[in-house]
Amino acid sequence: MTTPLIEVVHLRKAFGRHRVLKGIDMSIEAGSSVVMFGPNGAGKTTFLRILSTLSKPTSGTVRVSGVDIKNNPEGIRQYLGLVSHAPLLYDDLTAYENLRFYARLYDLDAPHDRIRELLERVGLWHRRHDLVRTFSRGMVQRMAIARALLHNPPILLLDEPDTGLDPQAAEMMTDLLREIGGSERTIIMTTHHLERGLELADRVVMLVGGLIVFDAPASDIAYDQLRPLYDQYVGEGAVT
Amino acid sequence: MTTPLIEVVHLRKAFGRHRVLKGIDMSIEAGSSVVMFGPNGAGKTTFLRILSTLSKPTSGTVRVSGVDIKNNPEGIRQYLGLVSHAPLLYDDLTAYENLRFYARLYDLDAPHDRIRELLERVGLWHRRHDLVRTFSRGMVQRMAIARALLHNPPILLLDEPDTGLDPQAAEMMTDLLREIGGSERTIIMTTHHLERGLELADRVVMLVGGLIVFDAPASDIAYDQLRPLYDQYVGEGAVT
Amino acid sequence: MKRYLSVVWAVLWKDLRIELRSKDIFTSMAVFAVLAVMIFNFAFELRVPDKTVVIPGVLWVTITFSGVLGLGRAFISEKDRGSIAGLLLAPVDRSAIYFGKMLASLIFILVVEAFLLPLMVIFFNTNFISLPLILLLFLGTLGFAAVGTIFSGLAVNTRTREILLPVLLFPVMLPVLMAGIRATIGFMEGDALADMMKWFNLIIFFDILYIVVAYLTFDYVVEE
Amino acid sequence: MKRYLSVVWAVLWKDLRIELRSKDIFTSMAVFAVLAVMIFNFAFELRVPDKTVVIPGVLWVTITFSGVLGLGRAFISEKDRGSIAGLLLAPVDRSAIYFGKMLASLIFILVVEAFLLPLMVIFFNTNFISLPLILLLFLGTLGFAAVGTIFSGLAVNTRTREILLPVLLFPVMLPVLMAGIRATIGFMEGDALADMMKWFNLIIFFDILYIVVAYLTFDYVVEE
Amino acid sequence: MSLSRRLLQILNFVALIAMLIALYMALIQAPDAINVDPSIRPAQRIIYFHVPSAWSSMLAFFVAFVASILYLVTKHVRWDIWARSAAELGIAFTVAAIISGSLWAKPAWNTYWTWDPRLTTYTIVLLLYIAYFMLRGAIDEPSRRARLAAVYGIFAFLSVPLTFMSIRWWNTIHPVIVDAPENTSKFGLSPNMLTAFMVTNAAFVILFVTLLANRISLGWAEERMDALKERLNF
Ligand code: HEM
Ligand SMILES: Nc1ncnc2c1ncn2[C@@H]1O[C@H](COP(=O)(O)OP(=O)(O)OP(=O)(O)O)[C@@H](O)[C@H]1O
Ligand SMILES: Nc1ncnc2c1ncn2[C@@H]1O[C@H](COP(=O)(O)OP(=O)(O)OP(=O)(O)O)[C@@H](O)[C@H]1O
Ligand SMILES: [Mg+2]
Ligand SMILES: [Mg+2]
Repeated sequence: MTTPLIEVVHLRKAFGRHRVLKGIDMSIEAGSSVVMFGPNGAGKTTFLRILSTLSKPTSGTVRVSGVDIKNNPEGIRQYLGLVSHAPLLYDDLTAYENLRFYARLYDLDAPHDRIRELLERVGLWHRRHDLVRTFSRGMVQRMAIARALLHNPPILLLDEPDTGLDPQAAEMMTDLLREIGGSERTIIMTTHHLERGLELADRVVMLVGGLIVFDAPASDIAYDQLRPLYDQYVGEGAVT
Repeated sequence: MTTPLIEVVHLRKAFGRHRVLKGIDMSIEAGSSVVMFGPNGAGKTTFLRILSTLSKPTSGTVRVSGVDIKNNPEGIRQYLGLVSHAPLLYDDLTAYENLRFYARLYDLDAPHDRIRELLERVGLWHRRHDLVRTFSRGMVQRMAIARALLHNPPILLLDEPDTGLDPQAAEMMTDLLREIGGSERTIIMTTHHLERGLELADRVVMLVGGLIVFDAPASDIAYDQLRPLYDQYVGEGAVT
Repeated sequence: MKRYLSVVWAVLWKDLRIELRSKDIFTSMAVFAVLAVMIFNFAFELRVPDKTVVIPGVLWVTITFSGVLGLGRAFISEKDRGSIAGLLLAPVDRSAIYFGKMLASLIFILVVEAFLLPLMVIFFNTNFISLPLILLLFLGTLGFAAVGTIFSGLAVNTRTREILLPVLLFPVMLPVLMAGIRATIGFMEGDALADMMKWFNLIIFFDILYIVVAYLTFDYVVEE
Repeated sequence: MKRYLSVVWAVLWKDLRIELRSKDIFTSMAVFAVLAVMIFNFAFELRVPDKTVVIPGVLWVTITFSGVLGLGRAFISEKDRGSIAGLLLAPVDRSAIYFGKMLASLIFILVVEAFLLPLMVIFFNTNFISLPLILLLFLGTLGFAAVGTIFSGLAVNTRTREILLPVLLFPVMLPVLMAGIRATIGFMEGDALADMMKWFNLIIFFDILYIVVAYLTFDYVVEE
Repeated sequence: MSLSRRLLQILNFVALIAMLIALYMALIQAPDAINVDPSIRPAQRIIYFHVPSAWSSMLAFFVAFVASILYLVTKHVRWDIWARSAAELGIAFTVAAIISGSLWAKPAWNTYWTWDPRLTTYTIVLLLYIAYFMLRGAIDEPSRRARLAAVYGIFAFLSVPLTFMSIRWWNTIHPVIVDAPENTSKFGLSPNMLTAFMVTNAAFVILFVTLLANRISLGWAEERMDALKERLNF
């Protein structure tokens, strides 16, 4: 058996006395799409922030291609694309300028063509010279997706990427995600939209109160069994 | 026929040269729930912001109970509850303090009991002494809903109130909305989650490119006809 | 009226609460005042024969500086999570919001002054504090907070900030500052109180003017 | 190396672009600088026999204070939409981000100085500008921007935020500030350039020290 | 555990002896200074407290500086405890030096305080470390607090040597002993005084090391208590 692309071992994270992740073990094969469900405050965002190197775990390790991300964060960041709750954009730059800036940070060749391609895909090319400040919520979210995909990263960490997107934009996003990175693209995504999540997933994980309580291939789960399953594992789902 | 609760007449709004609302006419009866769909950038948020008196129209009028909101914004604000894209909370106050502050602004009697009731409903009572800064996205959204309902407003303007809520919290919200304000509560809500919207609506409106292209009682629309209908009216749905 | 005052109080309480949350804010201000005075001390030490001559300048510059620092923050908490809109939705005359925020700014600057004055007495080794001076400082600060708060509000409104803030703040504050400095110099030189009534009157006149104009215009500043 | 420089340039360009849009930082710095000079000018006019004695002090104090104002905002645009995280995700040595932001701050302060100098010449009616003075100012500002940028990153991570910045920055900056003032006094009194080499050397020494230490520690400041 | 506690006790004892010796050297063994006015000769003996305090404070800040670097390199809490313990002691010694200096200044310069560059730079050092603790106080999360404080601890130390150099570079009224020979004429110490001076300095270094060791073990106890609180969800 080959080493999995991403290995998470005994991952814990506490903010002060508040323990958020209570020991997560997980390994993710290259090319798979993992979708993570869980109630508000379960720790999904915290988990993705640690994978993205933005936050450091209290204990435990994360290995990407066998390398501890602590040891070579710069090298790993090249391969990551992140859609987070915040769009990571500058209000006072235009759509084009924002992507131009990130293209420089990622040292892209032919940035103009790539920016144009993405802005066209997310339907914002004709608005490229408007400040992000003036965009509607869904438009900002489209920008956030374009930003994350700019450097064509093989690993995508998507934290509720579909929020604020209209139904057609959500489909556009699904298509975009299918195309990006070829057969080797690996996706870890959270969403509260169970059906949409299942559609994209080939593995479903449920995170509740900082622990993984469910983990199964998506093919095992029938579409209309999803909600009962969710309720069963998540329980009453009060915030923890 | 009685005068409708809210009357919108020839409403237009432009930001500089960019015309966002291109003449909206609409009247809403007391006690009804209007759900508004539309692609990103259609002008839904702009519309709700004008109704909430936060933004001024370029031309046209909005009357609530026959009174132009221009003439008595303070009087009307008392009756409005708004969930907007931004949660309208202070990061450096605790959950309880945030609501306490708004209770003062709205001059509530027995604020403590009301705050407790709402925080329990949204599942955050045990986190009431934590700063909003440390809340997860869904928890912040729950707070935003609690804040909007605090003064038990008869008119609710809800701009994608379900974003970031987990499935159970979304149901909790639906229940809450059904209870609030008694039979006279009027809701104008936008959402991209068509099914959830239809569930709450007794009238469905579609806004595309600053114009209302569809307006019908919810009872006329079959659940599984909704998406085709949406696609039909919204068209290819590029951002405008 | 009671309703109006309770909103003023709610806004003031909220700003104070947010500031007090970081308990160290007052220590920071105190240390800041020490540092500012020390820097001045250094700056003028070798060249100015009698250091007390710089007191009026040092006093007003330090207040202006810490005031600008404080006022810049006045509306920052409101940008947090769009919370300014939350304020604007309150069913109340918006001037109540203005007065709440203005009082909060006023209190912060006054607290800094309360640290600054005794400190300067120690550093410059001259007791220049007197009741009229305290009154003068209070009046000057009042005008400063009145104008500063409304400009700080301008700064969060994207459309107006570029044009208005610098153009307005500077010429507007100058009369009060000048009168304050002149009067302080007068105190230091022991001028008769009667002679200085004109400065006091000037400041009071401008204070009233600022507050009235701010009261009338605040609504336009925050609306979109 | 080319990659590194291109990131420095990208960050610098971005900060300049945003600043040119909103002119926020620049206007608040410039307004403060003008106010401070005017206050000093008024304050000393009546009391100091020869106003030029206060020039070195006024010059450095004004630069320091308006500099802190500007530096306090250096990381504010990064908080807009969580964009600092966007920077931190870039696959690049984070010191490149530091240098980009440091150069941007340096440029803002230098621009303010370019306004301030002629202004002071007019107000104090003495032409004290000379090439060595400009060099001195540049060197002093360099150290200031170097430390200020990293401390600004420190301060945004604390509860007190901007208020803490001067408290952290001033005591650390004092060696450079003192040397700058002494050397400026030397210029004004026409001391031989050779005599003043020790001040220049001190400033250069600290500049290098600060930049090296900042280069080595920035990563720790921004990581979470 | 018990070994280190025993070592600590031995250290405490050694420090006590050293301080007693220092007291003897300063008050009895050392001769009166002959080159100062007879009326302030007793006050001159403050030198055996003042200078060691000042030097120990700088030693303490240096330890804090090194510990800060080690913290950033290793991220081990030990070095955070070291850094904050040493910085705290540094502040204590600084205050001791300032108070003793002030007491000496009254007879020698006829004022408790003057804005002489040495005195000013030293006050700035005090403010630097007050700022260090304010920074610590303004951050809640322990690991972030340790990390950012370490960065500041490094920067803060950069200007400490300047204080040491200030009397050597500026014309000040504050005396210099350790300097180029041509400047030492006025305040030279006689050989007997020099012995006392050296012994008291050595005693203060021992005192500093002892206090540091105690403070560090207290720091560990604090750390354990926090961990316990966390476990009990207190
Ligand atoms: C509050 C007032 C004072 C302060 C803050 C102060 C501070 C210091 C400091 C920080 C040092 C150690 C650094 C060094 O050795 O370079 C020092 C050393 C010393 N102080 Fe003071 N001092 C004060 C007053 C005095 C007075 C009044 C005298 C005597 C007239 C005095 C005599 C000395 C001597 C002889 C040394 C050793 C100098 C050397 O190392 O060469 N100090 N003082
Ligand atoms: N900086 C912080 N300080 C303290 N607690 C925090 C911090 N960040 C997150 N938390 C807490 O950690 C828990 C998990 O938060 P997280 O954002 O990971 O949840 P989530 O699963 O993403 O929820 P959501 O679905 O609402 O986005 C929450 O209880 C939250 O309050
Ligand atoms: N302040 C502004 N300045 C300029 N244009 C603006 C401003 N605010 C909104 N717009 C523009 O108005 C249009 C409508 O925006 P609005 O936020 O109302 O859309 P929306 O229907 O709420 O979309 P979404 O579903 O994405 O939230 C967009 O094209 C947007 O770019
Ligand atoms: Mg989340
Ligand atoms: Mg919207």
